[in-house]
Amino acid sequence: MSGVALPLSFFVPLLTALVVFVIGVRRAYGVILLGALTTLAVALYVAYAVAVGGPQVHYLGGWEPPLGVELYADGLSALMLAMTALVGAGVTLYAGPYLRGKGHDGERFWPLWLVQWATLNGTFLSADLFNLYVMLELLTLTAAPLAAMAGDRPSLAAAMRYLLLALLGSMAYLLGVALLYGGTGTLHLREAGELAGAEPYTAVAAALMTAGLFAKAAVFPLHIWLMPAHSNAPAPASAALSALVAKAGLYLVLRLWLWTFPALLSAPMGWLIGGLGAVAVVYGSVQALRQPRLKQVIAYSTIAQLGYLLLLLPLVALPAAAVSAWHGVVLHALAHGFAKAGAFLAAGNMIYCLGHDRLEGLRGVTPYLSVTLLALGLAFVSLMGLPPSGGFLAKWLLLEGALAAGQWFWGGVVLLGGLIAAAYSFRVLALAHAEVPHGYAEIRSPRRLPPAMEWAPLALVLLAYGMLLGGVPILELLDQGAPEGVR
Amino acid sequence: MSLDAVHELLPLWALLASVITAVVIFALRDHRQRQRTFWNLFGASVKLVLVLLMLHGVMLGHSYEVVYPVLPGVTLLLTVDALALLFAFLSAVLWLVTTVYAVAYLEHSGQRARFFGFFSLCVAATFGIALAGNLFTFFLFYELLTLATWPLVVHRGHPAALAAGRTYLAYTLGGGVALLTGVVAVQAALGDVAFSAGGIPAFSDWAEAEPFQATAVLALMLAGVGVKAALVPLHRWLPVAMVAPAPVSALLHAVAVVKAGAFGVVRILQDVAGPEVAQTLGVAPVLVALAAVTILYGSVRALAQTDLKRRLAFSTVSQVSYITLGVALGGPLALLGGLVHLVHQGLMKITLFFCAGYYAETRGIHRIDELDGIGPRMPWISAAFTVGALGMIGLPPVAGFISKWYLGLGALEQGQTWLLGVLVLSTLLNAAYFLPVLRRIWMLPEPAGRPEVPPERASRWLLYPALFTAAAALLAGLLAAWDVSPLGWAQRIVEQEYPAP
Amino acid sequence: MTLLETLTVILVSVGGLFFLTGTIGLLRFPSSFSRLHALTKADNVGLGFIACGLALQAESVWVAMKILLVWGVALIAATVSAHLIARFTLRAAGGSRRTPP
Amino acid sequence: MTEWAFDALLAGGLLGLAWQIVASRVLFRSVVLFIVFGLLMAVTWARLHAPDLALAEAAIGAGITGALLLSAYRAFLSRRGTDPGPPPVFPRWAAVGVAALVGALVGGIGWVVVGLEPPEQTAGREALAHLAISGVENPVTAVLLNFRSIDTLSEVVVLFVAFLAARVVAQDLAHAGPGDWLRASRNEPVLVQPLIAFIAPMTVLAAGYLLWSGEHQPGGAFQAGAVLAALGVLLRLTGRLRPTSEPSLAERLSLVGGVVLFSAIGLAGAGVASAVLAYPEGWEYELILLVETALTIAIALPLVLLFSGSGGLRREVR
Amino acid sequence: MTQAAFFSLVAGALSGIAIYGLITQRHLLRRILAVNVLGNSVFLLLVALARRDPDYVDPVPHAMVLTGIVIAVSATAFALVLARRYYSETGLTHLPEDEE
Repeated sequence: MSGVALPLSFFVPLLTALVVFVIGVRRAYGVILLGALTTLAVALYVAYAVAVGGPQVHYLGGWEPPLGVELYADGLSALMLAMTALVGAGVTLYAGPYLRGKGHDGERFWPLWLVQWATLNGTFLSADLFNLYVMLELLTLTAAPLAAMAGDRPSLAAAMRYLLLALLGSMAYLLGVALLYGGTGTLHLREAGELAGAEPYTAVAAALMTAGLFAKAAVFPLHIWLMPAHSNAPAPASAALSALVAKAGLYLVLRLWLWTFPALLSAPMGWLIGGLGAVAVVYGSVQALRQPRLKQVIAYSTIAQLGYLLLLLPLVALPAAAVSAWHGVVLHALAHGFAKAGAFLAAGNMIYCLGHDRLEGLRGVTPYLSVTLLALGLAFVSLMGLPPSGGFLAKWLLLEGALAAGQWFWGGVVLLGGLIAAAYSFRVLALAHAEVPHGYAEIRSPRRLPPAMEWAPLALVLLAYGMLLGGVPILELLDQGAPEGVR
Repeated sequence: MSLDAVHELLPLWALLASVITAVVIFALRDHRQRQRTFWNLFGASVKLVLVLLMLHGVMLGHSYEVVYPVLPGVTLLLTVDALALLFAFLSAVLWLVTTVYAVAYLEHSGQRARFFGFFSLCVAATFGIALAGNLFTFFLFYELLTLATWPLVVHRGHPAALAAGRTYLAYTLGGGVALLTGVVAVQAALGDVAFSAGGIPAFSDWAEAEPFQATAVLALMLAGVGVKAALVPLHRWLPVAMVAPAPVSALLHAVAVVKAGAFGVVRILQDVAGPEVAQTLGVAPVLVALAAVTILYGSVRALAQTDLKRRLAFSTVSQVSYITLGVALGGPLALLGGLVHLVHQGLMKITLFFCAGYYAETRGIHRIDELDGIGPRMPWISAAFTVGALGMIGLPPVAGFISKWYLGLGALEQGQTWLLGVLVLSTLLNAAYFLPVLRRIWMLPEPAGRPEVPPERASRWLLYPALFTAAAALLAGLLAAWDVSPLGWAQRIVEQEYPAP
Repeated sequence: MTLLETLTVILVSVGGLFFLTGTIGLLRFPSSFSRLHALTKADNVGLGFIACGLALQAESVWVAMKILLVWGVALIAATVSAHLIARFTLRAAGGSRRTPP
Repeated sequence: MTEWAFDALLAGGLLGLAWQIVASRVLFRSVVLFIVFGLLMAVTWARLHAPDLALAEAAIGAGITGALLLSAYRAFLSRRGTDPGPPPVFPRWAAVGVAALVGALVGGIGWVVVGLEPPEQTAGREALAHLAISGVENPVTAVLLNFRSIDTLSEVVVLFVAFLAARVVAQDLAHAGPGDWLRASRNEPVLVQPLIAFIAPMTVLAAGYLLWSGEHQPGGAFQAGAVLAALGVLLRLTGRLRPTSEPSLAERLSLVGGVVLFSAIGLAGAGVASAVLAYPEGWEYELILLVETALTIAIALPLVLLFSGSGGLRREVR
Repeated sequence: MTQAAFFSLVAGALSGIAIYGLITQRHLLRRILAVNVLGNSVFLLLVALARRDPDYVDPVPHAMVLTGIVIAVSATAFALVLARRYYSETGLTHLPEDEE
């Protein structure tokens, strides 16, 4: 029956969202928590099933591809699913008190977030190109309102820009799907790749789909919307958007290139995409250095951190680097998910307590935000890739892959990105250590944090550190169903 | 878990002793001072006991090894050999002492939970560096050390401290990148290789096959650890970091950071590359030259300082390079000199910093010209300072003499006679910047109008650690011939590195 | 060509002619009212002719009825929309005080 | 030959309209021409043997989208003159270049793919081969409600989410929606009431017919839902329905009912049939009809609410 | 040239026009229109593909397009609401060029 867990991970949060919508948040808080916990349990069960029994398959409606839609969980899906579930559980626990503290019960937030969770799970599990298109649209339509929730000028503009770019991106993606279907007669992720080979039209399809997904994932030239969108959303929404939604787009990019278009993976293509990633790494980090607000720093750091994921493509074609780079990139996605969600939630605590997130406000807050600051500090350590965090393991593997294949350039990008990340991280952390300036008067006494809000960020961040102990099982899980080249 | 298994995992327990202490202290609220002090001392004592147990075990010929696979082909490896224990024991002892001192020193400042938490973490990292059995583990703890010490450096939070923190990070993280590159390159070329006395065999094969790459990798790794070892021109962070509270300076200079760097040089030259390979690749001679330059440069700069702590800082720059010099020279005698200096310099320099902190805390004395006539008024602490200073100069019977003696012998053994000149010159310079201080303390009359401050009760706990370490420095020199003296232990290490033919 | 087909061609052509006239009227007439006049009258008649012509070609009486129903519904919609447009134009021209026709 | 002429005329119309939509000086013209464009697209679908799409396009693409666009256009008019609108920052020749490139790429590659030897085995052939056991006779319905029903389920969720999303950014009720419902009801043209009295039952009938006939001929839940939504738009415009800020329980239930029922039947499929979203053998037709009925409402209601720009609707008591 | 091939070329031309509009026009309403035109061009290509085999009409692209049309109207509806809100908050009908 393990196959049923795959559709359940889509349906459980979806139905929870619908129930919450019908009976209202005030009466449904228990339902929300129950739904989140059930989803977490289902996701962990899927991971367990994959780890024990290899890739899991469920044919929806009982129709096998190419006729029907297949849900497919291999190691990669299982890991993303589990990461999403853990981050999602943290966000869910956090959002309740956060929204209450902001003076409303989140009537608008909860259904959107729960549907988004369902969609993320669907995205990670679906093996059907067109079903993925629908999922992508659902992601866009849940992400844009979350980004616009603040309702002020920058966030509305950002949401609008995001929406337009994302719609454009979906069209490009759909066009690619159309071409692939025209050429192969199937919409199945792997079958299409096997049937298509390296034809000119496949190359165009790959380019279109990649570009479309880049617009959704804020990869470098299409990144403008991300910072204002992610930095103005409510903290739990920012966490979900940065840690999960943007990553879902890149997950699909990697999934497509490794499963559908491996035949097209040539050196120039790798350099082009990897180059974009490298630019994103440097650009995002440098911008993060210049921001006056904490959430802006964290949002720019997302642009940079997502860039690392693209470094896989130039490396994976080289046999000496492939396995390490693949492992490193996936670990990076996981570690970044935990750390980034934790960082945004920590920033939310700062807003909750101080009413703003200007970096200067970090002076002298240590006594009452110590747990939060610890979480923030640990999150930054993982983001810059220093031990003993999961981010470090990822960076180590990426670097090992790059150096083993003699690709010093990509290794240099990884190191440089880490250094600039350290610069912006310590800029923030230094302010937390700085003394209170003379004549500084507390404008309002800081509020006391509810326990769920105090500990949720730390718990999420610590997961990134737990990866140091779980590296081997995680990578063994990842190897379940991985393509030949990266096993 | 059987008792044997528990025993086998001793290195892990000892490491956890500091980590758990750190976590507990983080969790305590700031005003829980008694509890915090208890946990601090408890953690430090437990750890010392565990290290002593391991010491006993190693003397009986037992070897400890804790392996945990972190990634496929990458393991976290803690091994306890004689060299590891040398450093581990030093850090365990000095941690206990410094904790006592720091508790007294920071009696009234804010943010003590944070401070002592990172303090413990810092020791955990140092301990990890000592016990690291391969490059991955070494790097992991090496960077953790950077992270754990930064909050201590910026602890006071004023602009100077923050600026110092920036400089510190710029150097150490830059060094970390170099080290990481080197370490990963070794991993990529050779896989997961453990340290082995006299050099990793695979590394020497690699060095033969790819001399250029091996040289570059070795140079990168040494540059990485060279930052923390304060080798010229990578030393600038060390004097700047003097803004930190005195116990931190003591820790940075004597136990943790610079020692980690120096220890890294030892590990990389002796147990990764091996002295011969380092010599053939041309890395060791360059390092010798750099160390010689650093020794003289540090001393010259120390001469010009009027601030006591800054003078001590430049003295550290100079003194730590003795260790590098000894290791880079190669040959058993020079290595012996370097290794034993690792301990001796720690004991002496921590004494000096304890004293400087004591002066600053009780009398507000920061500059050297304010020390006039303080000796007769505060005889005990000044005596401790004197022991430390004389040891630094290298006067027998204080421990510093032993180090310099073996270094000199080593230089002769390797036929590098010119280094004797460096050592003599350095000793003269040491004398030139320490003797005037001693003269001021003991000989010059006390200026009129110095306020009469009775030493407070707390300050007694500032005094005892200094006396203890001064006594230890003296004893290390006097009892050098004893089997478990630093020298005796270093000899044991050298026998492993250069097995008798 | 059978008789029915001929009839269809004639009817549809006439319908097309009406549409053409209506469209020319729409483009050429000066005011909203006169344009409306051209459109509603000409197009409704044109649609009627075309519907009749197509109904002759239908497979069954049911289909023919449906086609005629389309014409009927279109007539109603045209009536109401023309009425609304005219009313709006009247008001926009300042004639709001006058009683609606 | 006539066929070619017709296609050419159609293509010319599409291209000309598209050009006017994106480049015309007057925004209103663009909006109106977009509706015409939708109608021409519907004709094109019919020409390409896609009658289901023709129906859907006419009802949704041209009808509902047109209504939405017009009402948005009206909102943009309300504060005219505050924003002169900057000139395009991109040089025009570059835009032309990029556009030509994209056009050539899409057209060229499309042409190449269309010209490829069609694959032997396609999902479409499979669908036709399995049509007999799908429970319905219209292959498009079979694909939508049986073979790839997850897509349909998800797209109804998309509609629901669009409604939720609009609620997040929607303004106060005072600004919301097209027209002022009070004025319309007070001083109404005489012909409106009879029209509605006639149209409303007709529309419901038509929607029901479309829904039922979707099983064997063009039509189905989407088309039916869109027609119902059109009725809702009409009632809203004429003030028969007034906006409320939050949906009532009945509205909430109808909004989610389709998805819930579909999911429930789908999940039950794991027990009583082979897989999730599988129908038990012999029950395909009945269940599909049931699901489609629920979906029709779940499609119509969010569309009306999106047009209305409100959380809910209430009957206006006059 | 078959009918399918002809309409795939038309789809190309439509997408070019839409892209041109997206680049040159900055009014939000027009951009939304252009995206819709682009969507229609993609749908047209899909339906043309479904039509190319002489012996059958492929229902799968039709189902895809039907889904696509509903998604397009949903997205358009939300985009319009968002654009209106943006306009009423800022008085602007276009997006600011840079957020830096």
